[in-house]
Amino acid sequence: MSEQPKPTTDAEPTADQSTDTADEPANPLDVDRPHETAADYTTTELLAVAAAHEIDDGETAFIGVGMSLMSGVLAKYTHAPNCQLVAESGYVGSVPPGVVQSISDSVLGVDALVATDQCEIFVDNQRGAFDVGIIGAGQIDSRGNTNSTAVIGDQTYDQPKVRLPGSGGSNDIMTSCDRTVVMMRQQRRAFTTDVDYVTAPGHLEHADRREELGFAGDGPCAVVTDMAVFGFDDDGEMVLESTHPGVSVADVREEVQWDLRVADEVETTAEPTRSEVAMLRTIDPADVVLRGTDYVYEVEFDEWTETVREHWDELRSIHDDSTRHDTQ
Amino acid sequence: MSEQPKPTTDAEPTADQSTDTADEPANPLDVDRPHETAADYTTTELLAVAAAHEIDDGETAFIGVGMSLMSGVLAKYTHAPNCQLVAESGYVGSVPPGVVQSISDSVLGVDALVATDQCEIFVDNQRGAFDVGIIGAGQIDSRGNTNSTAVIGDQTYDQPKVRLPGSGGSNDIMTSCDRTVVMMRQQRRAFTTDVDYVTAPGHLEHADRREELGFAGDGPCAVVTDMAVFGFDDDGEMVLESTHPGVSVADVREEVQWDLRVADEVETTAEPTRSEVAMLRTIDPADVVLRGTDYVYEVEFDEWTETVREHWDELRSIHDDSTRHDTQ
Amino acid sequence: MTELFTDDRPDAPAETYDKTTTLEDAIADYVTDGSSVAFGGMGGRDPEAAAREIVRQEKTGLTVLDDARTTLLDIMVGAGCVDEYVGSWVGTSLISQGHNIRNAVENGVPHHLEMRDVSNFGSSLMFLAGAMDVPFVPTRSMLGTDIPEHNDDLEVIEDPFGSGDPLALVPAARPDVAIIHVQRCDPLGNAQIRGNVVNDHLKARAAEKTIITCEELVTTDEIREAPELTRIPFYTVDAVAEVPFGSHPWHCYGRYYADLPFYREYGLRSQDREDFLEWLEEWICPHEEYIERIGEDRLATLERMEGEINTPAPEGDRTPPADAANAEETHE
Amino acid sequence: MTELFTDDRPDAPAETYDKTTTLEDAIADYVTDGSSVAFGGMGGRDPEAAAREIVRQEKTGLTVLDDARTTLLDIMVGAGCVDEYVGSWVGTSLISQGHNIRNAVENGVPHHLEMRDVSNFGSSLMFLAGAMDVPFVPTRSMLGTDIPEHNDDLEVIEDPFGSGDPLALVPAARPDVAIIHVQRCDPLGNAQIRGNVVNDHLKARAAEKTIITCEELVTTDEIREAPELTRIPFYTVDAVAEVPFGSHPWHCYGRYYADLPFYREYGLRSQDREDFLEWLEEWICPHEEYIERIGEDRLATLERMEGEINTPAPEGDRTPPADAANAEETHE
Repeated sequence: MSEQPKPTTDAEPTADQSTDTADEPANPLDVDRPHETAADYTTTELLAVAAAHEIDDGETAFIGVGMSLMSGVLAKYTHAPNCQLVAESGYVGSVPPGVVQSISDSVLGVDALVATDQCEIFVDNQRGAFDVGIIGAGQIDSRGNTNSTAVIGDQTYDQPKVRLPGSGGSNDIMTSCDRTVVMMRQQRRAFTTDVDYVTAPGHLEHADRREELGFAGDGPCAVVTDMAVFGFDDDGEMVLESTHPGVSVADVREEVQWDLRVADEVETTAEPTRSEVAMLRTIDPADVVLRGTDYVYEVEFDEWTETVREHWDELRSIHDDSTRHDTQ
Repeated sequence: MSEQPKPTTDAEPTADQSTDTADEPANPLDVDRPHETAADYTTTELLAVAAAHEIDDGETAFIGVGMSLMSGVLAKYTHAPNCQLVAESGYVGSVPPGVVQSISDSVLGVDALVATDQCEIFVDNQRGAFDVGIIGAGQIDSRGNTNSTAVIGDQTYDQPKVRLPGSGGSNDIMTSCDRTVVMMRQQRRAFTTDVDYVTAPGHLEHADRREELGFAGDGPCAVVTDMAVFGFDDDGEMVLESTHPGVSVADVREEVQWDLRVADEVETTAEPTRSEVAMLRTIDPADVVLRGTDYVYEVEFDEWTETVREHWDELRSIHDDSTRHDTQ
Repeated sequence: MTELFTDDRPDAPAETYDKTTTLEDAIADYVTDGSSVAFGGMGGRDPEAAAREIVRQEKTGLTVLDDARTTLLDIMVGAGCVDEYVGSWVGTSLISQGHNIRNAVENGVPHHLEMRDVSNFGSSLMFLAGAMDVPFVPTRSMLGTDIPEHNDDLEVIEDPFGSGDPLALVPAARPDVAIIHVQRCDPLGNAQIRGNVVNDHLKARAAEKTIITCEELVTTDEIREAPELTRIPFYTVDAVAEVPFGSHPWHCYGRYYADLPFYREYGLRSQDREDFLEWLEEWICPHEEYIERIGEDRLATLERMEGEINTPAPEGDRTPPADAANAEETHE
Repeated sequence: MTELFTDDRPDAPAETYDKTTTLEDAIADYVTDGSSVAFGGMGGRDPEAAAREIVRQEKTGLTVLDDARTTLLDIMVGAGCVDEYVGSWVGTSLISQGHNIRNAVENGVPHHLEMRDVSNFGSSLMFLAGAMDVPFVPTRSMLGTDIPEHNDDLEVIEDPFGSGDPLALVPAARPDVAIIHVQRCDPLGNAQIRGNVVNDHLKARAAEKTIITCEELVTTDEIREAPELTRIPFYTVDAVAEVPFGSHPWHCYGRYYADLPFYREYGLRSQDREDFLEWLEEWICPHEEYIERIGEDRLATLERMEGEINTPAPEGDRTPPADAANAEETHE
């Protein structure tokens, strides 16, 4: 106590703001001609990029494993450096240096702002604290109601045709996040007139139903697939908004059971840039998510661990660069 | 990982067990003839000692501020070295080196096993996790129902004769602790046929009422005053069990409004030992609790701080001695 | 308590990332006449400086929607800021009663204070329900007593699952503002608490707006070094003010011990209305001035006292191993 | 779920203070045929070794009363230990489905597995209600969907406070046993968790008996150095077993990274019943043997990997200041 407390106005610490702005996306991997369309990209990569674009800078994004996490991390390393990731297992604000294997993957703990419990995360979620959630699903209907529990077919819930993993956090996210993005494969059997089991609430029976139920969240705002991006109109009905390059509206209709509403002007989904694709491949060095699941079986433990560590190093060094500004 | 994990059976750490046993109380201050009755002690000190004796070794004791805390700390430093103190503000298992000023006194954080929130402490309390609680009260009736909210008299709850502090944790403790000890001054106006407001539930209207309400705790087991110690019979009625030296049963009856039940053999409350009194005075160096409230006004800040620190040092060195066994 | 349901649920995180402000501005911006306010701490880590600033700015008609409250409530009541208190316990210290509170409740001086009692667990649960945005949370506390008799906000129902047990339903509290004092916070509003948390993590969540006052403003990177201590995350925080010694005369765990003589003097002088008004005159001033008047030496002594009993591991001591091989030592 | 009310509420703390035992004895003593069991972690800090020990001891008729479960449930289901699962999500990893779970639910192999679904928040709340010893906690999650339609334990009521809002009441879960793996624990049962906590603090409280397995058994004095990390206190714990690498092949934050190739191999081999039975034959053995078979080098690599990304401040680094004057530095 050899000096007086500092006046509160000349505090040194500054907020966690990257110098990058949303207008001018970062190019952390120093890719040549970063904003040009990538020459080679997979449909899965296009899907991940399209979903990432649903996260705005500065938002809290409730993400899960797999594609959802990939999109969140991609957003953070590109156009939304100030978004904060939320994981239901108890981490907020982390900077994962790669793809996660599970919802408690310790990669999700890296540089976290908060390490807490699941109940607290969902308490906050129920209150409407989070801006955007990203979930997956096995089936979806025209109102964005999703099924991740069971494809029952002509059987029963107790002994269904296909038992799916279950809600996980998808019900809670769709109930309470301000808006929710659903990522799916575009398949006729999945885009169904009547889901076998409603796991997560979309726009339900009618447009006011969510409000009647007292939900904090506005429900699904977008569905991103490997063929197209959909929004929802004021009635809560799904509307085709853009198709991916090379995909026609008719192609999409083919994979939807109901009479699909289509926007007046259907756009072509923006293609991934060189920078985005490079970043995705750095996030998923073992190709766990992006390009199938075989690689990890083909290599020995030692090669796996070396690959993962190399890519971690690369992503960690980007993060160190981008946060250097707030610690000087 | 240069060696194999240790077999789980030869673990080195040992439990937090003092070498002192409950049968042979400790004499941590090295008082001469520790087990002899103290030559000089105040009624308040007798009260604190009598309450401390209600805590058995190895128990979890839910304690508050003032006399309740004094008794808990005394028990821990004397006959119950393995009892663990619980404070509603969020500390468990601490070893306070002195009297506390408030329920979040950082003295309650000293060497705590757990630092958590109040909700979690009361969640555990409601489940019945704690053995004994110690509370105070402004009024009590023959069934141990207490009032700490308002002496209403012929006025109203909104504008009572005397506004008391309120429940604090006393309602929750009396509802859910396995058993509860009430510490009070023995005064006719306080030991009343009809409390003005039931703040904490004693044995209520009839003996089965607590069970009907689904309470985890058995309610009040003892009332310790500056004149006597009371228990409760199977009907849930208060019974005089012992009077303090020099106090007659008639003296106690004088200070109770109802027709007091009296045990077949009323004992004389055990007098404090030299060791216990010495310990109490070390715990409360500024005489905040034990002998009035004036001392602190009579001394300068500097003398207060020196006194407090001296006594902290003394108690801390005792604790260091007694825990040395489990850290070797 | 505040209305159970509101359409104005907490908004998306503020557009601006830097929430730092001054104590004066935070109180001026968020506490308006008639607001309901919850304060953090409980005779330790209380936002005393913030409460004195509320008095200094002469706010009126406040509802204090809270748990156990000590000096800060007594001062505000005596100064005429508060019309209603919903909570579990009032007093000023170990022995001293809340003289201003008694005077207001019993005698209507300076004006009547309406009281609505809950138990301490009741307090926790009203904030838990508020944080969860559900109308209530059930408990067994308060059953069989007069607490629900005199607090119309509490409902007693029979267990709808058919056990036959009664349950007390504690309604959600959604105060307009929560003011929480913590050891460390970053400009985003990530507030870290050492030692006990009391109900602070719930109050920040239940409130419409949350002001954090902190002993020390730290960088976001320092927060990342001990994420387990971030009990109040940035997305529940609206303003951050660095207010060293913001809990004086109470304790701040790991930072400074309570100034017992100071608040015992308050207990003495608050017994008489004239004496109390003089105390107000003497001590209600900008916090910088207050701290200066308490004096460097005295504050240093309180820091030294706390340092003797509680020396928590430094929050920021996440020394990275010199090389990865150090990780192997974990099990050696 | 287990009955909502029991008269056998948790007992007073065990008479003995040292709760250390072996993994074998802990499972033998507390998990009996027909028990309901909750496991800690969630694809990270899972008590995998304990689950394998349950399989090794050939327990049957278990109800897994839980949240999202990965490999440990799939193994137990494939081995025939489990009759019922109440929880929110099943799978084995990022991509691999729970093949044994699907086989049991869809085809009754090795026998039918009954499923009762809740959402993840529903899981948290069923343990919160159990920890609180109240019949239920209300939520807005699961409303408007088929989850309550197919889970009779959930009730939907109208808000008794008159808002008109429906609420889903999640009934209390009180599993017979909770098994939680943590980084550090003392012999009394004070369990400290670094990184995320998932629902572990609630499961330990909701359960009748709690077994802690830990990476490292530490002294009680070491626990006192970071009391904020004690998410599971001694009075909710019945047995403590030191089980290094007890979460392999999953992560243990701050200790070791997940062994992806190992559990991806599990995902492959569990697709076929014969292959799975061979996997059981190969890997169900005492934990010491399992660890030896995984190999020192491989485990050391996983430790090194984790050390590269997460290096939390040492729990025990409560270095006391050389002298009290150091406390003054706090604000310099």
